[in-house]
Amino acid sequence: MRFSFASTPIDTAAARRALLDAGAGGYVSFEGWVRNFNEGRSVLRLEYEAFESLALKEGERILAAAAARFPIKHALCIHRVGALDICDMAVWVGVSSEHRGEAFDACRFIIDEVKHRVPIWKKEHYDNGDSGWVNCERCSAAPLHHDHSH
Amino acid sequence: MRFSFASTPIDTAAARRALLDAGAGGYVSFEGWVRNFNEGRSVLRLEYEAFESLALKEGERILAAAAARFPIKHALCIHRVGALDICDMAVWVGVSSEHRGEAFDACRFIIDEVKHRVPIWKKEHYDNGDSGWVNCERCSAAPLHHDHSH
Amino acid sequence: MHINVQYFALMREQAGRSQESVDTQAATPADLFDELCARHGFSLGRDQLKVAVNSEFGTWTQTLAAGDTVVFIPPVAGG
Amino acid sequence: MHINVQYFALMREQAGRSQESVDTQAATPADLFDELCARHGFSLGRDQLKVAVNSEFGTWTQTLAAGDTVVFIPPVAGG
Repeated sequence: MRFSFASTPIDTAAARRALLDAGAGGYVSFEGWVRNFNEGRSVLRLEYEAFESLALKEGERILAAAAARFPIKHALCIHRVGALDICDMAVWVGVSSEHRGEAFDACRFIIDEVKHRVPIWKKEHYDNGDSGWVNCERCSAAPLHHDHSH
Repeated sequence: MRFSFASTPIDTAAARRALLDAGAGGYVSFEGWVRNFNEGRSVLRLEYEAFESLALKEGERILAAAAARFPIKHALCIHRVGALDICDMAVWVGVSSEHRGEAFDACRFIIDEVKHRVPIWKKEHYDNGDSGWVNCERCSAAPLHHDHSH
Repeated sequence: MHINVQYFALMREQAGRSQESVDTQAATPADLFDELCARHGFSLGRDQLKVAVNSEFGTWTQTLAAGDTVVFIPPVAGG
Repeated sequence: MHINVQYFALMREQAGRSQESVDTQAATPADLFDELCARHGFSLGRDQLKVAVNSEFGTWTQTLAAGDTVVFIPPVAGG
Protein backbone atom coordinates (compact mmCIF):
# COMPACT_ATOMS: atom_id res chain seq x y z
CA MET A 1 0.00 0.00 0.00
CA ARG A 2 1.60 3.25 -1.13
CA PHE A 3 0.52 6.85 -1.43
CA SER A 4 2.82 9.09 -3.45
CA PHE A 5 3.14 12.38 -5.26
CA ALA A 6 4.18 13.01 -8.86
CA SER A 7 5.42 16.27 -10.36
CA THR A 8 5.16 14.84 -13.90
CA PRO A 9 2.28 12.98 -15.62
CA ILE A 10 1.22 9.90 -13.65
CA ASP A 11 2.45 6.61 -15.18
CA THR A 12 -0.75 4.62 -14.75
CA ALA A 13 0.54 1.60 -16.68
CA ALA A 14 3.41 1.11 -14.22
CA ALA A 15 1.11 1.69 -11.26
CA ARG A 16 -1.40 -0.84 -12.60
CA ARG A 17 1.32 -3.48 -12.98
CA ALA A 18 2.06 -3.15 -9.27
CA LEU A 19 -1.53 -4.24 -8.56
CA LEU A 20 -1.48 -7.40 -10.69
CA ASP A 21 -2.11 -10.55 -8.68
CA ALA A 22 -2.94 -14.05 -9.93
CA GLY A 23 -5.61 -14.21 -7.23
CA ALA A 24 -7.26 -10.93 -8.21
CA GLY A 25 -10.36 -11.04 -10.40
CA GLY A 26 -11.27 -7.36 -10.32
CA TYR A 27 -9.41 -4.10 -10.76
CA VAL A 28 -10.99 -0.66 -10.38
CA SER A 29 -9.20 2.61 -11.05
CA PHE A 30 -10.28 6.20 -10.59
CA GLU A 31 -8.78 9.23 -12.30
CA GLY A 32 -9.55 12.81 -11.33
CA TRP A 33 -9.38 15.02 -14.43
CA VAL A 34 -9.10 18.79 -14.56
CA ARG A 35 -12.46 20.14 -15.71
CA ASN A 36 -12.87 23.34 -17.69
CA PHE A 37 -15.28 24.80 -15.14
CA ASN A 38 -16.03 24.64 -11.44
CA GLU A 39 -18.90 26.17 -9.52
CA GLY A 40 -20.03 28.12 -12.55
CA ARG A 41 -16.61 29.61 -13.38
CA SER A 42 -14.57 28.86 -16.49
CA VAL A 43 -11.24 27.31 -15.47
CA LEU A 44 -8.11 27.61 -17.63
CA ARG A 45 -5.58 25.72 -15.51
CA LEU A 46 -4.79 24.59 -11.97
CA GLU A 47 -1.95 24.43 -9.51
CA TYR A 48 -1.70 21.80 -6.80
CA GLU A 49 0.42 22.25 -3.69
CA ALA A 50 0.87 19.71 -0.89
CA PHE A 51 2.20 19.63 2.65
CA GLU A 52 4.03 16.52 1.56
CA SER A 53 5.47 15.16 4.81
CA LEU A 54 2.05 15.09 6.48
CA ALA A 55 0.16 14.26 3.27
CA LEU A 56 2.22 11.13 2.71
CA LYS A 57 1.46 9.90 6.24
CA GLU A 58 -2.24 10.70 5.91
CA GLY A 59 -2.38 9.05 2.50
CA GLU A 60 -0.78 5.88 3.87
CA ARG A 61 -3.30 5.87 6.73
CA ILE A 62 -6.15 6.04 4.21
CA LEU A 63 -4.75 3.12 2.20
CA ALA A 64 -4.26 1.12 5.40
CA ALA A 65 -7.83 1.90 6.48
CA ALA A 66 -9.11 0.73 3.09
CA ALA A 67 -7.17 -2.54 3.41
CA ALA A 68 -8.55 -3.08 6.92
CA ARG A 69 -12.11 -2.32 5.88
CA PHE A 70 -12.32 -4.14 2.53
CA PRO A 71 -10.79 -7.52 1.57
CA ILE A 72 -8.60 -6.17 -1.22
CA LYS A 73 -5.33 -7.39 -2.69
CA HIS A 74 -3.47 -4.14 -3.43
CA ALA A 75 -4.15 -0.38 -3.52
CA LEU A 76 -2.18 2.63 -4.68
CA CYS A 77 -2.82 6.36 -4.94
CA ILE A 78 -0.74 8.93 -6.82
CA HIS A 79 -1.47 12.67 -6.68
CA ARG A 80 -0.04 15.32 -8.97
CA VAL A 81 1.53 18.51 -7.67
CA GLY A 82 2.40 21.59 -9.70
CA ALA A 83 0.73 23.14 -12.76
CA LEU A 84 -1.99 21.21 -14.63
CA ASP A 85 -4.04 21.93 -17.74
CA ILE A 86 -7.62 21.02 -18.65
CA CYS A 87 -8.02 17.22 -19.13
CA ASP A 88 -4.79 16.50 -17.22
CA MET A 89 -4.95 13.75 -14.61
CA ALA A 90 -4.76 15.23 -11.10
CA VAL A 91 -5.06 12.02 -9.08
CA TRP A 92 -5.10 8.27 -9.72
CA VAL A 93 -6.37 5.49 -7.44
CA GLY A 94 -6.10 1.78 -8.28
CA VAL A 95 -7.37 -1.23 -6.35
CA SER A 96 -7.25 -4.97 -7.12
CA SER A 97 -9.28 -7.58 -5.26
CA GLU A 98 -10.55 -11.12 -5.57
CA HIS A 99 -14.12 -9.98 -6.33
CA ARG A 100 -15.11 -6.75 -7.99
CA GLY A 101 -17.42 -5.36 -5.30
CA GLU A 102 -14.60 -4.74 -2.85
CA ALA A 103 -12.46 -3.05 -5.49
CA PHE A 104 -15.26 -0.58 -6.28
CA ASP A 105 -15.96 0.09 -2.61
CA ALA A 106 -12.32 0.52 -1.63
CA CYS A 107 -11.47 2.74 -4.61
CA ARG A 108 -14.35 5.06 -3.82
CA PHE A 109 -13.48 5.11 -0.13
CA ILE A 110 -9.87 6.05 -0.91
CA ILE A 111 -10.66 8.95 -3.24
CA ASP A 112 -13.36 10.28 -0.90
CA GLU A 113 -10.96 10.24 2.04
CA VAL A 114 -8.07 11.70 0.04
CA LYS A 115 -10.23 14.64 -0.98
CA HIS A 116 -11.34 15.31 2.57
CA ARG A 117 -8.29 14.56 4.71
CA VAL A 118 -5.01 14.90 2.83
CA PRO A 119 -3.37 18.36 3.01
CA ILE A 120 -3.36 19.23 -0.69
CA TRP A 121 -4.57 22.53 -2.09
CA LYS A 122 -5.82 23.52 -5.50
CA LYS A 123 -5.56 26.99 -7.02
CA GLU A 124 -7.84 27.62 -9.97
CA HIS A 125 -7.02 30.17 -12.68
CA TYR A 126 -10.12 31.55 -14.39
CA ASP A 127 -10.70 32.92 -17.86
CA ASN A 128 -11.19 36.46 -16.52
CA GLY A 129 -7.69 36.52 -15.02
CA ASP A 130 -8.81 35.83 -11.46
CA SER A 131 -7.52 32.93 -9.44
CA GLY A 132 -8.44 31.38 -6.15
CA TRP A 133 -7.68 28.58 -3.71
CA VAL A 134 -10.62 26.16 -3.78
CA ASN A 135 -12.46 25.94 -0.44
CA CYS A 136 -10.57 28.98 0.90
CA GLU A 137 -11.36 32.11 -1.01
CA ARG A 138 -15.06 32.22 -0.28
CA CYS A 139 -14.52 31.31 3.35
CA SER A 140 -12.05 34.13 3.67
CA ALA A 141 -14.29 36.55 1.79
CA ALA A 142 -17.08 36.07 4.33
CA PRO A 143 -15.43 34.52 7.37
CA LEU A 144 -18.35 35.12 9.73
CA HIS A 145 -21.09 34.00 7.41
CA HIS A 146 -19.60 31.23 5.29
CA ASP A 147 -22.17 28.50 4.79
CA HIS A 148 -19.84 25.92 3.26
CA SER A 149 -22.44 25.14 0.61
CA HIS A 150 -19.65 24.99 -1.97
CA MET B 1 -21.70 4.59 -26.21
CA ARG B 2 -20.16 1.45 -27.67
CA PHE B 3 -19.94 -2.17 -26.65
CA SER B 4 -17.44 -4.27 -28.59
CA PHE B 5 -15.47 -7.49 -28.66
CA ALA B 6 -11.71 -7.95 -28.99
CA SER B 7 -9.89 -11.11 -30.02
CA THR B 8 -6.52 -9.58 -29.03
CA PRO B 9 -5.47 -7.79 -25.81
CA ILE B 10 -7.70 -4.80 -25.07
CA ASP B 11 -6.10 -1.43 -25.89
CA THR B 12 -7.21 0.43 -22.77
CA ALA B 13 -5.18 3.55 -23.58
CA ALA B 14 -7.05 4.07 -26.84
CA ALA B 15 -10.38 3.32 -25.17
CA ARG B 16 -9.64 5.79 -22.39
CA ARG B 17 -8.85 8.53 -24.90
CA ALA B 18 -12.34 8.13 -26.34
CA LEU B 19 -13.76 9.07 -22.93
CA LEU B 20 -11.78 12.29 -22.47
CA ASP B 21 -13.99 15.36 -22.15
CA ALA B 22 -13.05 18.85 -20.98
CA GLY B 23 -16.22 18.83 -18.87
CA ALA B 24 -15.46 15.52 -17.16
CA GLY B 25 -13.90 15.57 -13.70
CA GLY B 26 -14.03 11.87 -12.94
CA TYR B 27 -13.10 8.69 -14.78
CA VAL B 28 -13.67 5.19 -13.41
CA SER B 29 -12.55 2.02 -15.13
CA PHE B 30 -13.07 -1.63 -14.28
CA GLU B 31 -10.99 -4.54 -15.51
CA GLY B 32 -11.94 -8.17 -15.03
CA TRP B 33 -8.79 -10.28 -14.67
CA VAL B 34 -8.47 -14.05 -15.06
CA ARG B 35 -7.94 -15.46 -11.56
CA ASN B 36 -5.94 -18.63 -10.87
CA PHE B 37 -8.84 -20.25 -9.03
CA ASN B 38 -12.62 -20.24 -9.02
CA GLU B 39 -15.00 -21.94 -6.63
CA GLY B 40 -12.15 -23.81 -4.99
CA ARG B 41 -10.62 -25.15 -8.21
CA SER B 42 -7.22 -24.23 -9.60
CA VAL B 43 -7.64 -22.60 -13.02
CA LEU B 44 -4.90 -22.70 -15.68
CA ARG B 45 -6.55 -20.80 -18.52
CA LEU B 46 -9.92 -19.75 -19.94
CA GLU B 47 -11.82 -19.56 -23.20
CA TYR B 48 -14.53 -17.02 -23.90
CA GLU B 49 -17.15 -17.49 -26.56
CA ALA B 50 -19.91 -15.03 -27.49
CA PHE B 51 -23.12 -15.01 -29.46
CA GLU B 52 -21.83 -11.80 -30.98
CA SER B 53 -24.80 -10.51 -32.97
CA LEU B 54 -27.09 -10.61 -29.93
CA ALA B 55 -24.35 -9.75 -27.43
CA LEU B 56 -23.51 -6.51 -29.26
CA LYS B 57 -27.17 -5.44 -29.16
CA GLU B 58 -27.53 -6.36 -25.50
CA GLY B 59 -24.27 -4.60 -24.64
CA GLU B 60 -25.42 -1.42 -26.39
CA ARG B 61 -28.71 -1.59 -24.49
CA ILE B 62 -26.79 -1.78 -21.20
CA LEU B 63 -24.66 1.25 -22.10
CA ALA B 64 -27.78 3.16 -23.14
CA ALA B 65 -29.49 2.22 -19.87
CA ALA B 66 -26.45 3.45 -17.91
CA ALA B 67 -26.52 6.76 -19.78
CA ALA B 68 -30.25 7.15 -19.10
CA ARG B 69 -29.89 6.30 -15.43
CA PHE B 70 -26.72 8.21 -14.51
CA PRO B 71 -25.60 11.68 -15.73
CA ILE B 72 -22.39 10.49 -17.37
CA LYS B 73 -20.35 11.88 -20.26
CA HIS B 74 -19.15 8.73 -22.02
CA ALA B 75 -19.06 4.96 -21.46
CA LEU B 76 -17.43 2.05 -23.25
CA CYS B 77 -17.17 -1.69 -22.68
CA ILE B 78 -14.82 -4.11 -24.44
CA HIS B 79 -14.96 -7.89 -23.86
CA ARG B 80 -12.34 -10.41 -24.91
CA VAL B 81 -13.18 -13.59 -26.79
CA GLY B 82 -10.90 -16.57 -27.34
CA ALA B 83 -8.17 -18.07 -25.16
CA LEU B 84 -6.92 -16.18 -22.08
CA ASP B 85 -4.24 -16.87 -19.49
CA ILE B 86 -4.08 -16.05 -15.78
CA CYS B 87 -3.84 -12.27 -15.17
CA ASP B 88 -5.11 -11.50 -18.69
CA MET B 89 -7.81 -8.86 -18.95
CA ALA B 90 -11.17 -10.41 -19.85
CA VAL B 91 -13.32 -7.30 -19.86
CA TRP B 92 -12.85 -3.54 -19.59
CA VAL B 93 -15.43 -0.88 -18.71
CA GLY B 94 -14.67 2.85 -18.69
CA VAL B 95 -16.93 5.77 -17.73
CA SER B 96 -16.29 9.52 -17.57
CA SER B 97 -18.61 12.01 -15.86
CA GLU B 98 -18.70 15.49 -14.45
CA HIS B 99 -18.58 14.24 -10.85
CA ARG B 100 -17.03 11.03 -9.64
CA GLY B 101 -20.07 9.48 -7.95
CA GLU B 102 -21.91 8.89 -11.21
CA ALA B 103 -18.83 7.37 -12.84
CA PHE B 104 -18.50 4.82 -10.02
CA ASP B 105 -22.21 4.01 -10.06
CA ALA B 106 -22.45 3.69 -13.84
CA CYS B 107 -19.28 1.60 -14.16
CA ARG B 108 -20.53 -0.86 -11.56
CA PHE B 109 -23.98 -0.98 -13.13
CA ILE B 110 -22.49 -1.77 -16.54
CA ILE B 111 -20.24 -4.62 -15.42
CA ASP B 112 -23.01 -6.13 -13.26
CA GLU B 113 -25.43 -6.08 -16.18
CA VAL B 114 -22.86 -7.38 -18.67
CA LYS B 115 -22.16 -10.36 -16.45
CA HIS B 116 -25.84 -11.18 -16.07
CA ARG B 117 -27.36 -10.39 -19.43
CA VAL B 118 -24.88 -10.55 -22.29
CA PRO B 119 -24.61 -13.94 -24.04
CA ILE B 120 -20.95 -14.69 -23.35
CA TRP B 121 -19.67 -18.00 -21.99
CA LYS B 122 -16.51 -18.92 -20.14
CA LYS B 123 -14.85 -22.34 -20.21
CA GLU B 124 -12.36 -22.94 -17.42
CA HIS B 125 -9.46 -25.38 -17.78
CA TYR B 126 -8.32 -26.82 -14.44
CA ASP B 127 -4.96 -28.10 -13.26
CA ASN B 128 -6.24 -31.70 -13.14
CA GLY B 129 -7.03 -31.65 -16.86
CA ASP B 130 -10.77 -31.13 -16.42
CA SER B 131 -12.61 -28.25 -17.97
CA GLY B 132 -16.08 -26.83 -17.67
CA TRP B 133 -18.44 -24.09 -18.80
CA VAL B 134 -19.03 -21.78 -15.85
CA ASN B 135 -22.67 -21.74 -14.67
CA CYS B 136 -23.49 -24.74 -16.87
CA GLU B 137 -21.63 -27.86 -15.83
CA ARG B 138 -23.03 -28.13 -12.34
CA CYS B 139 -26.53 -27.32 -13.52
CA SER B 140 -26.29 -30.04 -16.09
CA ALA B 141 -24.74 -32.49 -13.62
CA ALA B 142 -27.74 -32.15 -11.31
CA PRO B 143 -30.49 -30.61 -13.40
CA LEU B 144 -33.27 -31.40 -10.95
CA HIS B 145 -31.50 -30.26 -7.80
CA HIS B 146 -29.26 -27.37 -8.82
CA ASP B 147 -29.33 -24.71 -6.14
CA HIS B 148 -27.51 -21.99 -8.10
CA SER B 149 -25.38 -21.18 -5.07
CA HIS B 150 -22.36 -20.91 -7.38
CA MET C 1 -40.15 -25.91 -43.00
CA HIS C 2 -36.42 -25.18 -42.62
CA ILE C 3 -35.11 -23.54 -39.41
CA ASN C 4 -31.48 -22.56 -38.85
CA VAL C 5 -30.10 -23.44 -35.43
CA GLN C 6 -26.85 -21.99 -34.04
CA TYR C 7 -25.09 -23.51 -31.03
CA PHE C 8 -22.71 -21.91 -28.53
CA ALA C 9 -20.57 -23.11 -25.63
CA LEU C 10 -21.89 -26.23 -23.89
CA MET C 11 -24.72 -26.56 -26.38
CA ARG C 12 -22.25 -26.47 -29.27
CA GLU C 13 -20.16 -29.21 -27.72
CA GLN C 14 -23.18 -31.41 -27.00
CA ALA C 15 -24.69 -30.90 -30.46
CA GLY C 16 -21.27 -31.60 -31.99
CA ARG C 17 -21.67 -28.65 -34.36
CA SER C 18 -21.97 -24.87 -34.31
CA GLN C 19 -25.00 -24.75 -36.59
CA GLU C 20 -27.43 -26.88 -38.53
CA SER C 21 -30.40 -26.47 -40.83
CA VAL C 22 -33.37 -28.43 -39.51
CA ASP C 23 -36.42 -29.56 -41.54
CA THR C 24 -39.11 -29.53 -38.87
CA GLN C 25 -42.83 -29.24 -38.13
CA ALA C 26 -42.07 -27.52 -34.78
CA ALA C 27 -44.40 -24.56 -34.35
CA THR C 28 -42.50 -22.96 -31.48
CA PRO C 29 -38.96 -22.82 -30.05
CA ALA C 30 -40.17 -25.15 -27.27
CA ASP C 31 -41.26 -27.79 -29.79
CA LEU C 32 -38.02 -27.36 -31.72
CA PHE C 33 -35.94 -27.73 -28.55
CA ASP C 34 -37.70 -30.94 -27.55
CA GLU C 35 -37.14 -32.36 -31.04
CA LEU C 36 -33.41 -31.46 -31.04
CA CYS C 37 -32.92 -32.56 -27.45
CA ALA C 38 -34.18 -36.04 -28.39
CA ARG C 39 -31.61 -36.08 -31.19
CA HIS C 40 -28.57 -34.57 -29.43
CA GLY C 41 -29.21 -35.38 -25.74
CA PHE C 42 -28.64 -31.91 -24.27
CA SER C 43 -27.92 -31.97 -20.54
CA LEU C 44 -29.57 -28.59 -19.91
CA GLY C 45 -33.34 -28.38 -19.81
CA ARG C 46 -35.57 -25.64 -21.13
CA ASP C 47 -35.87 -24.17 -17.61
CA GLN C 48 -32.12 -23.53 -17.69
CA LEU C 49 -32.01 -21.96 -21.14
CA LYS C 50 -33.20 -18.80 -22.84
CA VAL C 51 -34.03 -18.64 -26.50
CA ALA C 52 -33.19 -16.16 -29.26
CA VAL C 53 -34.91 -15.92 -32.63
CA ASN C 54 -33.15 -13.99 -35.40
CA SER C 55 -30.55 -12.50 -33.05
CA GLU C 56 -33.06 -11.14 -30.57
CA PHE C 57 -34.31 -12.59 -27.30
CA GLY C 58 -37.55 -14.51 -27.88
CA THR C 59 -40.03 -16.68 -26.05
CA TRP C 60 -40.46 -20.43 -25.98
CA THR C 61 -44.03 -20.10 -27.21
CA GLN C 62 -43.71 -17.68 -30.12
CA THR C 63 -44.55 -18.96 -33.61
CA LEU C 64 -41.61 -19.91 -35.80
CA ALA C 65 -41.47 -19.02 -39.49
CA ALA C 66 -39.52 -20.72 -42.26
CA GLY C 67 -35.97 -19.42 -42.41
CA ASP C 68 -35.83 -18.27 -38.78
CA THR C 69 -32.54 -18.66 -36.94
CA VAL C 70 -32.90 -20.04 -33.41
CA VAL C 71 -30.33 -20.12 -30.59
CA PHE C 72 -30.76 -21.90 -27.27
CA ILE C 73 -28.85 -19.78 -24.76
CA PRO C 74 -27.24 -21.53 -21.77
CA PRO C 75 -26.54 -19.60 -18.54
CA VAL C 76 -24.14 -16.77 -19.37
CA ALA C 77 -20.81 -16.05 -17.66
CA GLY C 78 -19.28 -12.88 -19.03
CA GLY C 79 -16.67 -10.79 -17.29
CA MET D 1 11.90 30.20 22.30
CA HIS D 2 12.24 29.61 18.54
CA ILE D 3 9.39 27.95 16.59
CA ASN D 4 9.55 27.09 12.90
CA VAL D 5 6.45 27.92 10.91
CA GLN D 6 5.74 26.58 7.40
CA TYR D 7 3.08 28.08 5.15
CA PHE D 8 1.13 26.51 2.29
CA ALA D 9 -1.33 27.71 -0.33
CA LEU D 10 -3.42 30.74 0.72
CA MET D 11 -1.51 31.02 4.01
CA ARG D 12 1.80 31.11 2.12
CA GLU D 13 0.56 33.87 -0.14
CA GLN D 14 -0.78 35.95 2.75
CA ALA D 15 2.34 35.45 4.88
CA GLY D 16 4.47 36.32 1.86
CA ARG D 17 6.83 33.45 2.62
CA SER D 18 6.83 29.66 2.75
CA GLN D 19 8.50 29.47 6.16
CA GLU D 20 9.86 31.55 8.99
CA SER D 21 11.58 31.09 12.35
CA VAL D 22 9.65 32.88 15.07
CA ASP D 23 11.02 33.94 18.48
CA THR D 24 7.90 33.73 20.61
CA GLN D 25 6.47 33.29 24.10
CA ALA D 26 3.39 31.52 22.66
CA ALA D 27 2.61 28.46 24.78
CA THR D 28 0.22 26.84 22.30
CA PRO D 29 -0.51 26.82 18.55
CA ALA D 30 -3.54 29.02 19.30
CA ASP D 31 -1.37 31.68 20.93
CA LEU D 32 1.15 31.43 18.07
CA PHE D 33 -1.57 31.80 15.46
CA ASP D 34 -2.99 34.89 17.10
CA GLU D 35 0.48 36.44 17.25
CA LEU D 36 1.21 35.68 13.58
CA CYS D 37 -2.25 36.70 12.45
CA ALA D 38 -1.68 40.14 13.97
CA ARG D 39 1.57 40.35 11.99
CA HIS D 40 0.46 38.92 8.62
CA GLY D 41 -3.30 39.61 8.56
CA PHE D 42 -4.54 36.13 7.60
CA SER D 43 -8.06 36.12 6.19
CA LEU D 44 -8.86 32.67 7.56
CA GLY D 45 -9.67 32.30 11.24
CA ARG D 46 -8.72 29.51 13.60
CA ASP D 47 -12.16 27.95 13.16
CA GLN D 48 -11.35 27.45 9.47
CA LEU D 49 -7.89 25.99 9.98
CA LYS D 50 -6.35 22.84 11.37
CA VAL D 51 -2.91 22.75 12.89
CA ALA D 52 0.04 20.39 12.51
CA VAL D 53 3.03 20.18 14.84
CA ASN D 54 6.15 18.39 13.59
CA SER D 55 4.39 16.92 10.53
CA GLU D 56 1.51 15.40 12.47
CA PHE D 57 -1.98 16.72 13.12
CA GLY D 58 -2.09 18.53 16.46
CA THR D 59 -4.44 20.55 18.62
CA TRP D 60 -4.71 24.28 19.15
CA THR D 61 -4.16 23.83 22.88
CA GLN D 62 -1.17 21.50 23.04
CA THR D 63 2.04 22.84 24.60
CA LEU D 64 4.71 23.96 22.15
CA ALA D 65 8.39 23.18 22.70
CA ALA D 66 11.40 25.04 21.37
CA GLY D 67 12.29 23.87 17.87
CA ASP D 68 8.81 22.63 17.02
CA THR D 69 7.60 23.10 13.42
CA VAL D 70 4.05 24.37 13.15
CA VAL D 71 1.76 24.47 10.09
CA PHE D 72 -1.64 26.14 9.94
CA ILE D 73 -3.68 24.04 7.51
CA PRO D 74 -6.34 25.76 5.40
CA PRO D 75 -9.33 23.78 4.03
CA VAL D 76 -7.96 21.07 1.74
CA ALA D 77 -8.97 20.44 -1.87
CA GLY D 78 -7.21 17.36 -3.20
CA GLY D 79 -8.35 15.32 -6.15
